[in-house]
Amino acid sequence: MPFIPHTPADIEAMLEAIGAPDIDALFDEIPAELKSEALRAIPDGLNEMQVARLMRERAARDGTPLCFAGGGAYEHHIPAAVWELTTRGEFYSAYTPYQAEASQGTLQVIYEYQTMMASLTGLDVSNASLYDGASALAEAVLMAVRANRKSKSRRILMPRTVHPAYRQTTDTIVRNQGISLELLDYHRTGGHIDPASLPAQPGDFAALVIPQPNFFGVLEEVDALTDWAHSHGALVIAVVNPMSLALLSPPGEWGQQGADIAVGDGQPLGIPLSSGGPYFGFACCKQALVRQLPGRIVGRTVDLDGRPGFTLTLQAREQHIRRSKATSNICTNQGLLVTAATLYMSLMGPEGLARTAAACHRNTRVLLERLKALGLEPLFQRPLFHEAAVGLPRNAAEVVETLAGEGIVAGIDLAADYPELGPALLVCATETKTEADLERYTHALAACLDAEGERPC
Amino acid sequence: MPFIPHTPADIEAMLEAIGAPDIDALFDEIPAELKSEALRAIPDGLNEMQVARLMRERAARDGTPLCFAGGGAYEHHIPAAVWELTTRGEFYSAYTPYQAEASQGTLQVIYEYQTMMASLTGLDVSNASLYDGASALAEAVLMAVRANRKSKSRRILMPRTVHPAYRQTTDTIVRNQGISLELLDYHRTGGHIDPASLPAQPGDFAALVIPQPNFFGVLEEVDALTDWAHSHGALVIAVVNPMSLALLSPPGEWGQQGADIAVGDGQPLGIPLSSGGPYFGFACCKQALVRQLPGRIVGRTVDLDGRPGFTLTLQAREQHIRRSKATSNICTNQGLLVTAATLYMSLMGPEGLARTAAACHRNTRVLLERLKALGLEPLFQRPLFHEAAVGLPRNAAEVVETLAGEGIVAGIDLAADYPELGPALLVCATETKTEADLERYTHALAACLDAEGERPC
Amino acid sequence: MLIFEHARPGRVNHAQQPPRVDGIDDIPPALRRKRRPLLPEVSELQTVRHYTRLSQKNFAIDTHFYPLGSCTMKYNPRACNTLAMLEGFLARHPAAPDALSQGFLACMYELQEILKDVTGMQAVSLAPMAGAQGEFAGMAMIRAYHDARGDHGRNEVLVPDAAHGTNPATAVMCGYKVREIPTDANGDVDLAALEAAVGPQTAGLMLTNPSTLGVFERRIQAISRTVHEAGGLLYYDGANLNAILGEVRPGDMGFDVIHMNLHKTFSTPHGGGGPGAGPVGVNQRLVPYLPVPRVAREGERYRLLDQRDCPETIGRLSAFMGNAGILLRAYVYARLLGREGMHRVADFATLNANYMMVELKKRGFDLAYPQRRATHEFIVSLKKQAKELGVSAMDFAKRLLDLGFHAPTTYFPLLVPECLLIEPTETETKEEIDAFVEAMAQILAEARDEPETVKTAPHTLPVKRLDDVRAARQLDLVWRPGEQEHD
Amino acid sequence: MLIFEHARPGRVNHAQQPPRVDGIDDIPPALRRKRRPLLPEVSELQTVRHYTRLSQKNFAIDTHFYPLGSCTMKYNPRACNTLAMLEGFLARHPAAPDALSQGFLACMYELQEILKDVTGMQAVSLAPMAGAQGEFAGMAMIRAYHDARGDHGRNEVLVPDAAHGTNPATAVMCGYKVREIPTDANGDVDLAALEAAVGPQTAGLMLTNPSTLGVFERRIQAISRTVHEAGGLLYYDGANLNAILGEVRPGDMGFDVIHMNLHKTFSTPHGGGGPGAGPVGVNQRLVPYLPVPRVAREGERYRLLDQRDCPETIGRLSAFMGNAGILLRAYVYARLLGREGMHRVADFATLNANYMMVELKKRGFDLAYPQRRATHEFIVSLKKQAKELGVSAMDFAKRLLDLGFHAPTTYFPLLVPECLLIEPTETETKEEIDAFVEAMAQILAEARDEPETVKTAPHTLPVKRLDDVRAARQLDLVWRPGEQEHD
Ligand SMILES: Cc1ncc(COP(=O)(O)O)c(C=O)c1O
Ligand SMILES: Cc1ncc(COP(=O)(O)O)c(C=O)c1O
Repeated sequence: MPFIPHTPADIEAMLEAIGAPDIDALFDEIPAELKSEALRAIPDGLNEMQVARLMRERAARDGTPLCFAGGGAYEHHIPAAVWELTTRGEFYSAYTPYQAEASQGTLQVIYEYQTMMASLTGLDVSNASLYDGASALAEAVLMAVRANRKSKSRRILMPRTVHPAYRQTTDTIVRNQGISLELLDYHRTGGHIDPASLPAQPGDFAALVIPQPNFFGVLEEVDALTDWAHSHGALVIAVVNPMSLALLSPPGEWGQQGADIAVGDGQPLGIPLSSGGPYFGFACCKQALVRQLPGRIVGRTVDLDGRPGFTLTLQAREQHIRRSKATSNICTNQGLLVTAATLYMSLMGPEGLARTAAACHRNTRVLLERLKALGLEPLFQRPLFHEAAVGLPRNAAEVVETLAGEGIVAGIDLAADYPELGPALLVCATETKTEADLERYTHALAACLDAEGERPC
Repeated sequence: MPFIPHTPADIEAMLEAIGAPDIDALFDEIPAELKSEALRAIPDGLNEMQVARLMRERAARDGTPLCFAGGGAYEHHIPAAVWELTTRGEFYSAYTPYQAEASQGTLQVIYEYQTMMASLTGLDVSNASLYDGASALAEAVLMAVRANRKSKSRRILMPRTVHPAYRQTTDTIVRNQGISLELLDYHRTGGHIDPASLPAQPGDFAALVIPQPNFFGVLEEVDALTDWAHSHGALVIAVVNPMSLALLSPPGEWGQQGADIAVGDGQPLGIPLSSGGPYFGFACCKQALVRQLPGRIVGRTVDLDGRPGFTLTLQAREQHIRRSKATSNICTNQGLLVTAATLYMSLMGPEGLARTAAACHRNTRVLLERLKALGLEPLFQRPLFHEAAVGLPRNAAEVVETLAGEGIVAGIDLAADYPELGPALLVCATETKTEADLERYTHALAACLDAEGERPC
Repeated sequence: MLIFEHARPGRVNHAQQPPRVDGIDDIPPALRRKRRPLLPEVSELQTVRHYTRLSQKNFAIDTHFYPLGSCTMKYNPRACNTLAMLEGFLARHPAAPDALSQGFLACMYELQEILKDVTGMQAVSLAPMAGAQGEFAGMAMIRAYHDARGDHGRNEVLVPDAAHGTNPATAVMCGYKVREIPTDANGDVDLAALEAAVGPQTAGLMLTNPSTLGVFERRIQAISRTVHEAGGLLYYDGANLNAILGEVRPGDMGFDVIHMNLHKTFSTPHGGGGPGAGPVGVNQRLVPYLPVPRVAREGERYRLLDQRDCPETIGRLSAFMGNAGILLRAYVYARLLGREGMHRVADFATLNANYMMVELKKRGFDLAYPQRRATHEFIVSLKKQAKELGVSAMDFAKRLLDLGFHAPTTYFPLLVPECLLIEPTETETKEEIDAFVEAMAQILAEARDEPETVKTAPHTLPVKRLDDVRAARQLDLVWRPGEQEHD
Repeated sequence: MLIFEHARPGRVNHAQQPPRVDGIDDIPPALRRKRRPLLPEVSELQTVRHYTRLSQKNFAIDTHFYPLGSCTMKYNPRACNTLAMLEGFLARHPAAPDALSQGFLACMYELQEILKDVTGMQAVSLAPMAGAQGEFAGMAMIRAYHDARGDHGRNEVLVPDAAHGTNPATAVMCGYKVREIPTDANGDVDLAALEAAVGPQTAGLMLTNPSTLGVFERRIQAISRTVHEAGGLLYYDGANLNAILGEVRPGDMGFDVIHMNLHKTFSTPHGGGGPGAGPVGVNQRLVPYLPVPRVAREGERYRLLDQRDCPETIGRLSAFMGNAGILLRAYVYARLLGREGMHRVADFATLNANYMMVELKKRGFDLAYPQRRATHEFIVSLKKQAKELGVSAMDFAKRLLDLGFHAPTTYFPLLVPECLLIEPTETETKEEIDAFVEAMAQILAEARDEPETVKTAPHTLPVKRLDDVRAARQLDLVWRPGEQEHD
């Protein structure tokens, strides 16, 4: 009975106090015919030593490959202090800070996080997290539809340069409310949404989504796009990589009026790759929209003695108060990751974040130079942040498989989502990559491509 | 300037307050000719990302081999909670609890540790740790020489079944005070000190050291040895493996009067192998000897309001008070490891410790059966705890080297310390070993021995 | 003091700085940031000290008994954390090729199998990232099911009035109207009202059993029949699964779809608000609609299934595969418990709750459903105390903090006035429960003898009672430089 | 409450139990244990909760400014811990063959080289496990040196009266008599007294420079000459190396042997009392005597040297190779700092100390050596306050705890009455120092206006001032079952 502290004497005393002959009797309100038999598919319990052995073997099986994949999940250096502190029991095993007086630690962390994120995005307010970047985009779309007072439209303009999985997730979540995502195609050599290509008469729509950088790593013309949307009575939803914001113009300053909502995935801020989660979605917006923002929000207030303290606020937006009229059904969010990100941002500071972003940018440019030397050209010509789509002379899936055999994650195969591009890989070199890593990658890639014809790469 | 928080403005303001033109001026009392030039052998600083990469590569180079070596350092399962809690900043980065009121956490941990160790050894009191088992033995010898009021001898009887490195360490530490270690040879087929072989007229000696289990893993006749020593006016110093005490008679109960002092290495109690350290030495003794005990001791007392609290006590034994008359020069001890061990014992409880010890015992017996099937016989016939010396048909060093190539630590070569035994390995299989592990080991060993003659193992 | 107030311009934490590189010249100036973001300029020591000290201001399972009803605050085994954070798991990119993913995928596949067994369902998807997202996935599948059958008129979801707020909120997110079903005096669903409510417009019923009233819905078979006969499906909110793990299986009760809160029943950490994991299980008819990705086993290999493999799926719920690291923790927990361990969870959670319930009753507390067994939780109503002594459930809750206990859930479920929803969980000792009962009795005495002590509690925490009204009226959601320093 | 008081007979933490095996029947009953040891029978949650809460009762660098003179309580970088605890390092058995040890040995070899460079010595052994053991190794080497030369009459070691207690204690452990050398009014060694004391009986002088008085011994060259001319050797107690790291090298000052406290200067953790690491460096003539093991590099391979390689070694100091995991932490720290970082340690430690010293002086505190520069630490004497206000250095120390600062070292060195030895270290900010100075000034005011507040401090900690006398008189060193429970 792991984790159950009862001694035989305890059980006896407790049953006697209850007046029940045995524990089974406590379930006597359950119809007998429903009682389950022994579970079958569940193996016998193991002790911690045995489970540790098993998990170590499994973790070792997957190894620690040299990773050149990005696509929404980026390998960054994470200072040791981030997770040594984040996993402290007081953060790790606390619940949602509903009892504010007993949760000032978590609450202050969130308030500080809100401040950092608002500043990073150039917007007025931030919530305390959503699940991930993709679902945050879905929430932003719902929010925009609710908030746009000029338009009653349920149409959203969605560039194809937005992460495909973000688009799919958004569609899953919003379509049941009759909201439609209308795709905008990208410029074939720019890899961006060409403002010149936007329709002069787009019709009524609630919001335009603008990714920066976009899925291809390419930088969008955010100012022009923002102004265009606003001029048509639509709101602007920015989908941004928070790391890039150390270098790039923040959504709140896009165009004449700034984006209205900014969302994205906080993973680059101190969260390990970890097979895709837990990460966290962030959501910031202009002050005017705060009552439409989904998720928890922490506010600063005072206690009975007038001393400052922190508490959850604007709870009337939330499901536990507003039920069917809430801004979202979200309840549990990604609190612990917010703690990690707050620690990360605090350890890096503005200078560290800017340098990291610049190092990613540079490493990717150096990588692209090296790939060019192999005859592999980036598909798009416009400036990029730290990722690029590169054309291949052969099936990308095979290349990925071959390099996996050498302990390299070669990048992301674009075939399924962008077949029109031909064989292509999305590659990324963050600040963690050394010259030797780039060398190892290009060497392995060259060998694989040379072997063409002889064996399936 | 890693870890230095000063801004240029800070430096300026501070120098101004001091009235110094620059930082160099603060060193103006140092004769100019002594000022050092730039350090040469020290490489440029790296950031944490770079050092982390380097260390991960180095750690990976040494791998995580399958380990059958013991000899004073044993691989045991360590519950995850032990080190997740031990490395909490409040334990990890605290100093010695000189300010008791601000150190009740550490002090209470030590008091609990003292209680556990005293009970485990069957003695009255425990100190708060010494460096390791070997140096603890040296301290016990010094203590016995000081404490033995019947004998003024500086002779110590030291069985050859005591760990060779313990004997060497003790010799290093005690010989400058004119204390001599007189070796007692072991029974060639028993692997123990045969009580019948002890001299009837041993002459005056301050103490007899009794290892249990001894270096060969063999169990000594502790009762007879203890009584023999006491009957000759000598004290008895037990050197014990604390894990074995879950099964074996505690030193305080040996013979008619019990051992006087018990020391050993606490490593089996939740401390990782970690190349040999940090571990911790423990030292327990009878109440009558407490003022001769070296190292820190925590006592329970009360505060101004009469509430219980903990504090360092009997400090008059220690160097910072008694200086040249102290019981030892020890100051910094192995506090953090004591925290880990206390957590370990608390998580295992008496049942867990007993089961672990029994599992070690059994695994080693199973291993010996398997080795017998290969024709490899244990060198000694007497009962053992979880370790055994096994004869080999060929040079043990070569066997060790070959198995290293397969990621196996084959055991400890006994050639240097016990040449009279011929080629022999000291092997150990703790509770961490599965049937498959034993199989892998015997298989590799068989292959290596079969290959005899063809290549150097 | 805020981390920003520790900052000084120009202070740099050098150990974390990558070397400065040039070469952002290819980014057009118009796209570049002009002013630095307001991140703190502090040293590493300042960061470590600030957040270590902040952490100490929290209650947590690792420091306090935390009998928060509906939340299942049980011990989060440390091994689950250590083992989920092994380098091989942390380093795995979500798009890593299968050859570099077999260790991770094996864990996920086996977790799916374990969850199928404990719920009695046919298939499981691990995709949802918390209970509410699991609810969404479940209701979206119900909708997909009706749609696929051309049964388009079903636009209403039934929800008992005792339900958690996420239930109605979810139904609305799925485009449904919500109709509340009342609870009868014994805490069961009002069956007559349910019968009256169902009809061709009914898409389904969302139910948690045991309900949030801390009692087992005895007529679940009748409810199931009623809804199914009307053509609706039955959704199981698995937040209370801890009460029945290994005892009864939702699949056997007639539910078509269920979500689980792994951060409750499978003891993954709450982390001060999250992350969680909300896998969904379904019976045969809903399998095609399960959210992707799912993990399939093909011979000796595991691989992820996506939209191409499951064309009828409701789709993705996240960019990758949900809260993978949390799923790993739940997997470790499940392996530690094993078959027998699972059976015992509900046994001892129920024993603790029933024991505490009778002990509180002995001390003069009123139970919301005194005739009923407690499940893993139960409700005390302080209506009488509020009326007679002017001391509210909130006052009790705050005073408990002073006495070293986290408060139970207050004012939920909404239908019981001045309620405390109390869930001790199976990992707490009898001594801890006894101490809590003593504390409750002490507060009751204080409420009589010195009510101000209770009404102005807490007194021993880092702050006194906070002004929530001011927080909402004078919104202060981000710090701005130049604001006055405070403690 | 003690962990034992949480225990109940028969409570078992199942996740940590190996399966029960039989088969200890081959162990004769007489050798077996009869009664179980008094280990607590508690659950994992109880353990975690108990020790988490206990930890919160500590001050630590991670929570408080800790200006403990002579102890160098600076920030312990978290990376040093994380990286020393990598699986490959933790799993390495001390007897692992060379082929499975090259990663670890490379770190150790490079650490030896780094320490040689910062000390200006010819060779280094990493074996000693703390400062005091380093001192022992050093004095044993001095003895071995004289012995090897047949110079057997040297039975006396000179130690300044300001020295740390370990110095005389060590000399005695090495079989020497100790002769104290007085300090002059400026805090320097009394040179005339030294000259009078040296002779053919002098084995050596143990010195720390800067001394524990917080000043640099200016006439170190004269001292060195005096001792060496008398045939003695010079021992450097490296506990204060932080003051001069990269500024002056002990080897250049004329020292023959030195120990370093890596848990001070190289920022490995103090862990509530240890572990430390006390490597020794020597100049050419002492190299043969260095303790084993040492790490040698042979071509591309590293290996450990033992007695067989170093026949004149003083021997082993531990069963294996000292506190290896601490040495790894120091290595990580050294690589993070690098050459420039080393130079800056002393600069900023000295800046902080001098700044704090002048600020305290401005607030009316008396410095022990007002004419001198502070090194990385300095001494305030509260003799005047003790006399005039009846408030002792201990009272100041305890009151500082209330104000959120760990106390400085009190009553050491012994020759300065009512002293506080204050060492801010380089990792603290100006703001923190300013706040400490404010607190000192506040206490000074309190000592005048409300001395009882100071004399009965602390008031805000888990316990009030403890009765040390009772602790020593009514020894209570282990808990026994049946004792009364307490808080
Ligand atoms: C009964 C019930 N249903 C649903 C939920 C929502 O789950 P989550 O918070 O994981 O989204 C909760 C969580 O508090 C709950 O208690
Ligand atoms: C000046 C001085 N010398 C020696 C020592 C002893 O070092 P350790 O505690 O590491 O044995 C200390 C430690 O406090 C010290 O301050």
